[in-house]
Amino acid sequence: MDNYPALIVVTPLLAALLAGLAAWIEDRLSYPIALMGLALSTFFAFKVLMQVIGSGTIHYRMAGWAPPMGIEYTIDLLNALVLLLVSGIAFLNLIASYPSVNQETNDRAASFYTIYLLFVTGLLGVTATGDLFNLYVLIEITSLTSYAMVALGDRDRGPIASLNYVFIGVIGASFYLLGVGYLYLKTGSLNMADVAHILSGIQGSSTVLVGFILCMLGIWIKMALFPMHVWLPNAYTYSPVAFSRVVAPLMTKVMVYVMIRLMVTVFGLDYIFNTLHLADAAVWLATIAILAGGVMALAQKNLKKMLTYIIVCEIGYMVGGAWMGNQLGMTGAILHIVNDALMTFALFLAVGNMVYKLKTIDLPDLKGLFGKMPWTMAGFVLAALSIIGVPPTCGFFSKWYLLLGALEAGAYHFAAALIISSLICAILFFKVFEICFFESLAGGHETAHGVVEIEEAPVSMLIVSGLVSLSIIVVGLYSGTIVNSIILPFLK
Amino acid sequence: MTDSLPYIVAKYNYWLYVILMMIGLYAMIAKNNLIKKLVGMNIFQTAIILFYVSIGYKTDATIPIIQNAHGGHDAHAAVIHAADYINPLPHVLMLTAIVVSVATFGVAMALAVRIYQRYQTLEEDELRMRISEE
Amino acid sequence: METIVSVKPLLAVLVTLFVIPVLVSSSGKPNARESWIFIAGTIKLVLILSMLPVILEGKQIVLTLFEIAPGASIAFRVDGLGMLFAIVAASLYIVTSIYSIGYMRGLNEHGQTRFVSFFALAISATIGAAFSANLLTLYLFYEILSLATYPLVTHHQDATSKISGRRYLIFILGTSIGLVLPAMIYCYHVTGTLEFTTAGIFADQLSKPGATVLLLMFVFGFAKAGIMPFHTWLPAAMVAPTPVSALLHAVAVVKVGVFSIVRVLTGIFGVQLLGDFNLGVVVMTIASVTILLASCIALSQDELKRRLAYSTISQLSYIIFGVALLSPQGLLGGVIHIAMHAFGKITLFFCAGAIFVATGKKYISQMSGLGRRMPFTFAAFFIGALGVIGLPPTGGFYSKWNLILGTLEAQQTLFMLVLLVSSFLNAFYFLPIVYKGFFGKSPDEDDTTPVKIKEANLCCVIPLMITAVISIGLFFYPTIFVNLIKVGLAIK
Amino acid sequence: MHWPIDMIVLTFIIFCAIAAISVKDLLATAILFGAYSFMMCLLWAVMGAVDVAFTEASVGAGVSTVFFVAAVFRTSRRTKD
Amino acid sequence: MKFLGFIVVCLTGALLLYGTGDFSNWGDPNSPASLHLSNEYIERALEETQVPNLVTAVLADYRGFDTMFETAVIFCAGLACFLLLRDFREKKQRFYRHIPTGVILHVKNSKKVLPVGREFEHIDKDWVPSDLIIKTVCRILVPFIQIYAMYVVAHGDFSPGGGFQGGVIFGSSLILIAISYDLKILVRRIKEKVFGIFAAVGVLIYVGIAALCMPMGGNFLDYSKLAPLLPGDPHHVRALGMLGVEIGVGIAVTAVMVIIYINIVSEGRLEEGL
Repeated sequence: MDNYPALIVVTPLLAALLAGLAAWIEDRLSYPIALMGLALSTFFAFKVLMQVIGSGTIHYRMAGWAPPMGIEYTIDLLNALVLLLVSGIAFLNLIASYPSVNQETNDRAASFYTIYLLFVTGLLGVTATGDLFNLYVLIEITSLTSYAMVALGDRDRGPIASLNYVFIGVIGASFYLLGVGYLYLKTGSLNMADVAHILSGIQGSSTVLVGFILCMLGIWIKMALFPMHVWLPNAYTYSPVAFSRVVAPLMTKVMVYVMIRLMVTVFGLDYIFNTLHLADAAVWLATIAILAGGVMALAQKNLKKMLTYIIVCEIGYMVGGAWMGNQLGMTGAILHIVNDALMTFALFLAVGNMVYKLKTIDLPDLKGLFGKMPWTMAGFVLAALSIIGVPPTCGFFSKWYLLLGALEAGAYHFAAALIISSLICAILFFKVFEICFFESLAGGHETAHGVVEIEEAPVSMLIVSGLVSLSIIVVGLYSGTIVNSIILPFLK
Repeated sequence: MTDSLPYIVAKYNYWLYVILMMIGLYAMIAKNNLIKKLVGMNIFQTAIILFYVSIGYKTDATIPIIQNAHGGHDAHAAVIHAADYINPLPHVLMLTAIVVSVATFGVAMALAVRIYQRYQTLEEDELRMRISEE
Repeated sequence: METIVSVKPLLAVLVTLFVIPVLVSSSGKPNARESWIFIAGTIKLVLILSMLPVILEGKQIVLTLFEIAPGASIAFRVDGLGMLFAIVAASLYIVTSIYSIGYMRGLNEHGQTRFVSFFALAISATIGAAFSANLLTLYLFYEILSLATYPLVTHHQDATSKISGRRYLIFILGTSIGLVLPAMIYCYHVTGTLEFTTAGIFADQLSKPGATVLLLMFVFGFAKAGIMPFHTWLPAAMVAPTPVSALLHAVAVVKVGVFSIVRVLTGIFGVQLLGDFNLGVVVMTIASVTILLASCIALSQDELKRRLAYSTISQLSYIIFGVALLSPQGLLGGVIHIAMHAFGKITLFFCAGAIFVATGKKYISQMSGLGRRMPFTFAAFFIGALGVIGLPPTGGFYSKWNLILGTLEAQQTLFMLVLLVSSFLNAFYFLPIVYKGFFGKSPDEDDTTPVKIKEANLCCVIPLMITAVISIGLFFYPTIFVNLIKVGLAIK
Repeated sequence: MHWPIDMIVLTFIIFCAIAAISVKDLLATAILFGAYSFMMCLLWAVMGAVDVAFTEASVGAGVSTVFFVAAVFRTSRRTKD
Repeated sequence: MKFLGFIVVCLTGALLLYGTGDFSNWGDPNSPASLHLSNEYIERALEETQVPNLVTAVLADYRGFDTMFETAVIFCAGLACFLLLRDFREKKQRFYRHIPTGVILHVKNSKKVLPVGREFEHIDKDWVPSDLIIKTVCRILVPFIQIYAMYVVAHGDFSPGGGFQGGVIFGSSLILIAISYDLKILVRRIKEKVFGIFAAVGVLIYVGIAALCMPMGGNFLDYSKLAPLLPGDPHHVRALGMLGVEIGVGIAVTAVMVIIYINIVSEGRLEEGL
């Protein structure tokens, strides 16, 4: 069937509405509906990826109108990959979320699922669309749902974090909208391919330059690149754990995707790197972001908050890679979208399990966790190693490409920042491991018979956590395949 | 002066939108009261809408509703000149943008009420104080 | 060179990996668990030995698993050098397993299942490193080994082991991420390959200063080799249970570090390039400093395991020293010292452990007269000490002899002196222990110790006898190892 | 070209905007904000964007202001800035 | 903060002004924005969709996909306000007024509910006697406002207006009831649940119509494929499709506006408000 591209996005939307409606009849109905919607969406995304690999880019015309007039979905290799990533992670997270949603937002579970699905719809739409303005609308859906979700989390701090997020998020989205306006003024079109075509003739225009800067600023604010990151740590820390598990890996990564999409498809790498001279500045910004993220993470006493700063740091990786101006850097950035999504997801899954059992995740409260929750910790360790960049986890391989790209571009400061951030992450995570590993038995040796009682999270959470952690290794080992069959053909 | 007047006149709408946007942005960054910030946010968004609407404007053209179309199916027999009608596309975009902005506004207001319920204040500095006290 | 494609190297690596779930699931039944370890260890050794004839014929066994990027893949290649190392590690793994049964049960240690599991993981990584076909794969297993050893080092989970573990990680992980990784990426960036080849991978891309810096990054980066000043982790890591110290810190871990440096010197730089830039002397100087300093420090140590640790540090540098001579004799002597030192040093560690199990004594000053109570242990200790000093009738003589010949061959008479002096130092810090053990005043002659001291349990004593015997045997039959090295390094 | 009229409306808009963010009574802010929206909608109507103007009249000047007043009703009316 | 904000604002302003340097003049009919797509829409929309209001044509058909998500955004906002503010806890205290005597009863911490009707009425904490004039005027106005709202929705094809504007107006009429009478009266007349269902159903109508086009053999949102289902002139299929989705938008927007209002004004208790 050739309606798959639309169905990827529409299925979760429909499921969201049905789940919302079903809740009025029977609260318990909404979860299976949500699950089904995301399962279907994942299936469609997988189909589309296969189709794209097999037969090239898919163009899907909404309402049947030809591109510049109507809205078109252009699914190429990059989209398809990110679509599968988004829907897959959202689906897996939903499986793992059932217990924690019941625990955290018990009386509002149905509304939670509805908003969750709308959020995923937004992300999928952002990824699939080939229209600049449609992108804006979908960004707003994701933002609005995240505002609501963040406020739902921590009773005291949630609303404040959320309102801050609203202000900064609106500035970001509005900048993007303005940028699109500038482009529209010069091109008269909104379709990405069409705009790109027209732009290639008017590269010298200051309006295009400002449009470009505005779009980038907007997206950077949305992805929380370093000086514009202030909203992220609080927002992600205080949101309900079932939501932070999906927003942390996906939101920023999808925004990075948008940035790459704008750079590659709309403005063209040639324009960015040969006509403008902003690349150096952007790479420096990314370098600073990496270091600042790492250093700020060191100062945190709450595990979840620490991880959010690591996200800030990882964003620097991707931005730097994309702005490196060579194929290796861009490959690294794209590969890191996938890898970082998986790693962050695995980390937050583990955090979710801990929160489910411990209710708190301030670092001192994690004592003896290796004994109590061995499986959770195993997943956590794997993901952490991947963030540090230990082979054969996937984090190493994207770092590999990023480093190569940095060397090729002569951006030694960026390479140094990558290495330093690896070290910082190592310190960070081993600090956590030490707490979890040593503190339990501080009183002295325990004999082989004194087995620590295991108090693990529910099985569904553990299975998802295990699956994702394993996928970190599998994706790492097959990163050559991903690069050769998806990323390189896309960049050609 | 006589030379620059047409230049100013030709683009004043664009310039004023920049001023409005700066007002809005300033309020969002510098104001202490959350509600004031929200007002700034709205001004900021309307400025962008003004910008888009200005893009769509065409001199000597009328609103984008085709006249004499009520006559029925032979309407398309009459030739439609594009120059007679204002560009409808920015209007469409801005309808969506207005909707988005009112949605955001509603949610933000709800958040403000929640914050007030919890902390009994909407001033940022006082909020910061209350949080650090806890 | 003729190559054969076979999955045997992969199986040899994986067999101890796959046994881990079995070990975990049989955690309640120690006997079943231990027999599984034997089965896995034996299969591993058999697999490795089954490849031996092919290798001795001068062929190589290759297997490419994952292509990460052109020229950088995860691949195995079994050659003489790797085979030598693998045989040593795998055979000693079995012996150590027997020993650790005796040791761990004798001391009633906690967390035995965790211990044996990570032990199995560590040995897998060691074999993987031995069979690596390129620097990337080597780095991968190197890192896995670092991490797998961490829980072993910190097995006691007390404050001391926490500090030691921290030091271990800072040195091992810090150097590998901070020095080796950038150096490796730079190599790949310059040459586009990381494959080990006898001629080296550099054509003429390096200047002399560049090559020196790169070389130093590698030599110091593989901190497991214990080159000063990156050696302090090794004495610290002696807080680990003795089987760990024995196998890992005398054989697997440190030897992987040395092996990596050897690989880099011979396979990445190539003897030719090192000779052209006269870099051998640089490495030799570093190694000589380490040899002498470590020997001197060893003299002042009272704790037996720490003295052994410093001895290890100095002996490891022999190997690097030998390779850095760049002459056939030197290479032969250096590399064969991997095996000779392994058997000698593991005997010593076993003895130290056996003494601790039997008497609870850790300090040399308390050991006078023990030899009469524990004659087998001290006899083995004597043989091990001879091996490490390099006196006949032990294998150690063979390697030291070749090293001295190598210095003559390379006309580095000054460095020959280093060898001689250090041999004297070795004798000074080992032989007194044996002397005091047999002829010193015994503590329980004063009846201060009510319990009569006797030999440790059989599981402890038999392994150390075995290794002592092998150590002597190697003096008479070093042929297999010699042939392997000749095949591996293409020496006539 | 009726730019003088535009100018007057625009000046008024800017006046309303500045006033809305500087008065110390939030209810007054609400009203000024409504006036601002209404002026804006006038401007758009002049520019021929009837649909946008209609929407802004019903949303910006209408419902938004109601929300605003409701929120002020539930929170505080005074502010320091 | 103020100074920093000022600098940021000035930088942004400078950047934007720099960008305007290359703009075409305001109102220039030959600017690129007014030529490329704009002309296509103006010249072809009436013929292709039979809708004279070009904005509606583009909004609901050419870019109908945007509008669908716009509706979803509105739905989100309603849901978000509900989630954030709605408080199902029983209120600690209630006020009643004995109508014949005017005595005000203050019930604290009691589950007991007085029968509200002829004798007693619910009142807010601060009782303000409802003004007869306002009540009467509003009572007269509300139906007209509502009819006008429906007209705006239905006539969106031909004149300014459409589902969104109509929905907002309809919503305001309900809000007017809440303001002029009492929040409780509105909530008693139309249950909160109904608003929730309407919000979802409104969006569902849109998505449903759009999705229906797929089994009918078209792309998503391709109204023209709905011809076999619709009565009347096949040329008008697209216009009818648009009307359908506009109605959906109207319903959703109405419901959401009311949900946001009642939750904000009563802090989510739906008991007392303005």
